[in-house]
Amino acid sequence: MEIGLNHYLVLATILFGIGLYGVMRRKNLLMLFFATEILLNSVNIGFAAISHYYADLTGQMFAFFVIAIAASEVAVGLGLLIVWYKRHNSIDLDEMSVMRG
Amino acid sequence: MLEPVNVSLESLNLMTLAPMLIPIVGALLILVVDLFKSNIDKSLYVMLSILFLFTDFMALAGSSSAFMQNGTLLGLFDVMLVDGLAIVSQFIIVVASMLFIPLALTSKRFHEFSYPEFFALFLFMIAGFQFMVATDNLILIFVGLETASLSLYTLIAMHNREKSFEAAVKYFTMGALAAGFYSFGSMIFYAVTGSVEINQIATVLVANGFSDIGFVMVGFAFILASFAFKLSLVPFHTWAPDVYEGSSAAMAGYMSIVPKIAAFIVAMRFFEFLIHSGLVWVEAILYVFVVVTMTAANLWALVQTDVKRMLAYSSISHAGFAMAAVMIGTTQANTALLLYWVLFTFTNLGSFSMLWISRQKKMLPGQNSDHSYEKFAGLVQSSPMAATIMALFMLSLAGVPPFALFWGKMYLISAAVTSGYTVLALIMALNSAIAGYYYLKLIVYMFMKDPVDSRYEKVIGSNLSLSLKTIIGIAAVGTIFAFIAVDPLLQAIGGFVYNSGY
Amino acid sequence: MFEAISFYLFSFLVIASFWVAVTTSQALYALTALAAGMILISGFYFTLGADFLGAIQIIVYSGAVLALYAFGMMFFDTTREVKEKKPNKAIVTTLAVLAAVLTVAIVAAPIVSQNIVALYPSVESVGNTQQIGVVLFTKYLVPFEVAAVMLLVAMIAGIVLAGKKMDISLTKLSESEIEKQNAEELV
Amino acid sequence: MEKYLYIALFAPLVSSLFSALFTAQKKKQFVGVIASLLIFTAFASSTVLLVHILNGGEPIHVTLMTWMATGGLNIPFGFVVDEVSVVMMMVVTLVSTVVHIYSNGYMDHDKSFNRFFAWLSAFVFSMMVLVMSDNYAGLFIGWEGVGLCSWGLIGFWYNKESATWAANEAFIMNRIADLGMLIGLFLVYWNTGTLQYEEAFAAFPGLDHATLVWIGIFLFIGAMGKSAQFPLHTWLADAMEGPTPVSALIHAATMVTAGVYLVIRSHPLYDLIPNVGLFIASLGAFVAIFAASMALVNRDMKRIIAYSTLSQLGYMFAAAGLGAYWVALFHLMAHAFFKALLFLGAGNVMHAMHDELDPFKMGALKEKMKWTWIMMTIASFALAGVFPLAGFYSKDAILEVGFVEHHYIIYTVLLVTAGLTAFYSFRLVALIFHGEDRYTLFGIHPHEAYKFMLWAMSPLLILAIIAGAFQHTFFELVEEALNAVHYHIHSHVTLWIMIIGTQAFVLASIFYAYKKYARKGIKVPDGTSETEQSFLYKLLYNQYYIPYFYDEYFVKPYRELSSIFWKKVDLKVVDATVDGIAKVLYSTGSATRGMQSGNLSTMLRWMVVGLVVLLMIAVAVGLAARYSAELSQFLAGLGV
Repeated sequence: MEIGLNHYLVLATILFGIGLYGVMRRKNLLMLFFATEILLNSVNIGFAAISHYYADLTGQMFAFFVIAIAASEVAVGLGLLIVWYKRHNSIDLDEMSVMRG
Repeated sequence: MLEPVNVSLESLNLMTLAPMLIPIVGALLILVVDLFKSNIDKSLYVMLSILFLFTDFMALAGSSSAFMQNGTLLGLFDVMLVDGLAIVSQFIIVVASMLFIPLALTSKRFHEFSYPEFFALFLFMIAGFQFMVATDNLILIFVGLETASLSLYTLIAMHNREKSFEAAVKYFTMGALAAGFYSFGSMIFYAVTGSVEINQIATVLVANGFSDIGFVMVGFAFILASFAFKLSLVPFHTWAPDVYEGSSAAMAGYMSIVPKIAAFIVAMRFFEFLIHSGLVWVEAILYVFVVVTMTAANLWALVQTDVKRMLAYSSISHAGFAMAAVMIGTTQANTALLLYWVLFTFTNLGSFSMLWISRQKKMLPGQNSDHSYEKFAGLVQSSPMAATIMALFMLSLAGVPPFALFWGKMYLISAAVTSGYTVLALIMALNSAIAGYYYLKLIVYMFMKDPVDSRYEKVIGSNLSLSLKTIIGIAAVGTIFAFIAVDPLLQAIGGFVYNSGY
Repeated sequence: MFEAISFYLFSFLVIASFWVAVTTSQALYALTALAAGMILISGFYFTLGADFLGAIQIIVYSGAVLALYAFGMMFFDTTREVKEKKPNKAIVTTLAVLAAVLTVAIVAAPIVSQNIVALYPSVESVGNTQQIGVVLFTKYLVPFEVAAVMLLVAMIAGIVLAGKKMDISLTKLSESEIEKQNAEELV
Repeated sequence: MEKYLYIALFAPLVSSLFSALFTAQKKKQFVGVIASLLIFTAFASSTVLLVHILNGGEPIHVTLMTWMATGGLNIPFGFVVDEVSVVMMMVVTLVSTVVHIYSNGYMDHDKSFNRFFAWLSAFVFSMMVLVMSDNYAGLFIGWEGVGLCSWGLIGFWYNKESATWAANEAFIMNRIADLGMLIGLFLVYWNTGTLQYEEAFAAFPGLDHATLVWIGIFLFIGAMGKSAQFPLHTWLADAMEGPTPVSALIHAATMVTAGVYLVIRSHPLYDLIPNVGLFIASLGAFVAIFAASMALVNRDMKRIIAYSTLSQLGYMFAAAGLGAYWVALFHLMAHAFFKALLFLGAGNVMHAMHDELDPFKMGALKEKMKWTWIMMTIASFALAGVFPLAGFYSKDAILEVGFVEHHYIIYTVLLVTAGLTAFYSFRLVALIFHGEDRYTLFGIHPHEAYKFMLWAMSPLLILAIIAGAFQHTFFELVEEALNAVHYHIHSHVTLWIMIIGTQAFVLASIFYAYKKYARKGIKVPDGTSETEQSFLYKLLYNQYYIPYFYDEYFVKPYRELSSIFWKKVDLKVVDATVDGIAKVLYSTGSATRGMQSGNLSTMLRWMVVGLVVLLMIAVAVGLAARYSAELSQFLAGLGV
């Protein structure tokens, strides 16, 4: 059985779906951020696979930059969480709805 | 073995990079200055920022004259793309930034302005936006977008109040989701075309006659979702009101202008070849987005009790209005969008600055939001000048002639009519009429109600300083005398847009 | 055959570990599962011939990002079980499944386009890392430099937000209180 | 000559800006004086221009600058002084000069004296832009400008709840109508590619009839809003909350006639669509009698005059709708003079009576306010159309138009309205100035207005008397521009019968009004009636119950009808519709704002919802495209 590009794309989509599920379901902000990492990783699998099957390096480049972006997002996200936690002693997003309407 | 790479320096067109490098250098300089001597007054950093932005402006003027002579320029292995759209949008970004940064010179001290990092991040953010508009490489767009967004989240949080953290976290989380959408969409397009450059994608897709229409539509769905988030189109808009409320008025005003124009340019580059290739569904989807965004945001704005939230919803509605131009996609419509945004910049600069001058450090007991309508009740009695100027901006937002936004609306609607979108033009006109109602509501509060609470009288204008007065003056002059500038502006923008083939 | 086995094995493992990462109520389990998933993903990269990417995946993700998260978890003290108010599960599941199924419905079909030309073709005889190096420092030089700026921004942001400076809000203090604050700082 | 055009146009702007400088300060007398002088300058320049045009000079056409000129949209900022606009300029500048001078006295004690002049002059400027523009875009800008200024002036006393409400009502109702007008302008632009009057008019005959009808209808919707035609008329009466000089300037002489001006300006359009014209005329006639009927029973001095304005606007539309544009313009001019005079007189009375508006609480003021009495009486005669005053010529011309064009129903309605007009005008005059004084009960000591205010009013008085004599000159002036024709009734006998009959009818109405209301013993109606018991007394007192009979079978049903019109049609139907629309919009907003719950989880879920919806469409399109062959085969198999 030959593994083709579509197999990888389906895998990427399934992982993306898991990430979406996590993003919508998680109330703990830290664990919500885990889910966003899954989103980006699933895309990277897709890029690497396309890059392989087309014998083109651009996909690997994109994946490379996605990793860099994910790393920067972690830094900023954790920074925000730390400030929030210092004030509220909680990182539950249900406690974060002062503004509405 | 790999061939050694030989690149001649001329073929790189290093000049295309100059406008972005200037703010980066500026930001680094600010950080270095802070290293050597801390506790310098913020006015120095403001002046440094303006200086670098002005240099940036001059560099842009240089590249615009180069564009006039040679047409679109590619640089650095064809990653940089300096066409008319890039130049006009960068002008808007830089000028808007120059006008907004002096708002830091308030008479009261706020947390963010006490730190030089604020100004460094501000300049980095501008560079990020500039990269975003001056390329058609999806990778560079992504990196530029993230540079700008990460700075923006931090700038919002640095205001250092409960609400600003809430706003920053919300914006950040939703932004991370949108980044996921964007990368997935790019992946799909890469899978179909083997390229991550918009013009390549377009060429390949047109060459094979959109044979993978399913893939294209799915990719379009993801990319649209991510830009709909940036442009705050319904239902991806939910961050906007909260983030506007949570950040300082100056920042909120800035957010209503600059990130959106950058996103509009990318949307224009990306969606127009799809529309022009005759994908009816793309057009239909955008049509629905435009109409729903304009109308729903208007209805929500009607029921707001806080002026800043009202303005947030109003700018969502304005974004929907401008998005119509992207959907129509003719040269006239694209010109109209840029013109609209220039005029919108002045009006929104004014209206948010007016909120900014009445900013309190702490809310008074019993006060629920920073800029409630009650705060402005009977403003005409305590300071008729402020009330008149605020009313002026509201009238401009409502599109009452001859103030600035009237011309933008008029030109955009006429672009819709000439392209045969009569129903859309009608909906746009109808929405302007609804919008008039909530802008009028503020005017009614200011001119026709009695002051609700005498404490508010001292608050309004408490944040005023000479530089803020100057900015508001510039905004007011821009709003009133727009009618003189509209025609030359239109000629210039139209030339840029037409010559870059949009 | 080997390729198929490794693909299905890795797929199963990655999906399982990410599933654990988004469903478990133990933050520590979630973190461990996430780390496992990340490392397993690098397996795909190696089979796909993207060696450099695989290495980066392990170093940056598992090394840097997850270490950051681990520090975060210690700071937030979420190593114990986390109570989360459960949202309406049906909606969440439906939405996620719908999004995945709809996308799968399209991407499962083969791509019919014929004229896909590799713009930066990989060469068999040269190592992956070398090739990456060449492309990265020619074509993607500008994005690379901008990524550097982005990381600098992230660093500044992290320092500003997590540093001591944000403990007191000058935004909320009155002018006289700020003066007092400054005086104390000097002492 | 261009110099005078610029002076006429920009002197009011200068005046407004000058006054605006002092808005924040206490009353400064010189602000009013300088504003009045500047407006007078505009008036003088207009006069020079009028003389120029009268002497057969060419229309003056200037293009100040170009606002927009790309992509097929060309909006020059041009102005024209031709036969039509010069008449409007004269009316606007003359009345506003008078009103400015008058306001110096009227607003004497108001703390916002300076602000008043800023708004008032801004209004004059907008009105000048409206009438002098040589294209629809400029007209629309002036149109919005006058709307804005009128909003500021109606709500001038913003501390009064009712004034604020009235200002907003006027503004919103006008915005609704403006939307119609905007659509009309877009249709014009779309179909002719220009907004210049001359070019558009040249292009109209080439368009198909349905398009022209739509353009005509939408433009007229705009006119209906500004000129307060049914069903958008309610704001005008409520707008009387503003200061009285404002009512005289805006709600009698200038702004409300902008709608008529629009129809006259667009006459090449309406000439092509006589059906729409007939509709306009019928609506005008209906409004004329409808408004007059409401004026009959009202007990608010300013509202009575406002209803009368409405009724007279109906006359103008009737004439314009029937194609007699010059007659409409002539009546517009004449009406401006005597109605402004009437309003200013009412202002004097209000001042004297400390803002009392109920004429039943006045009476016998003619001894105290002789000049006001004379002026208002003459204005009322002019309004009623008594020979040889201004109103006689203009109103008679309208009646003749109806007769000559064989629209006898319109003619009859307008004739009856003429009688009603005479009645309510003199009911008002009689109640205010005649009979015995009823004001001392309320502790009021009236006094005549300042001398200079009366002097200021005198030009209007003179014009109200003599304007009719210029009918012929006027005809010659606009003959060419408006394709004017004389409306001659061929039989002299019919003509004389008509004129004398009308005059007799009007005079009888006046006489009846005097008889009924100028007598002594009129009580302030208070709802309780103490009738004597004796049958004979009752019979005599009630004049053999004939009045009772009339009252019961004519007046009372009539009054009922009027009040039904006012209460049911006006308040219920029209207001409720406006309120209803607002309410629906508002409640949709509140109902859906739950989307913004402020919870991050919900917000993220909304984003995914958006994505899923997009994906659904994408997948549907993708699958349909992929299986299009199978699909069409399947459908073919089904026999589709």
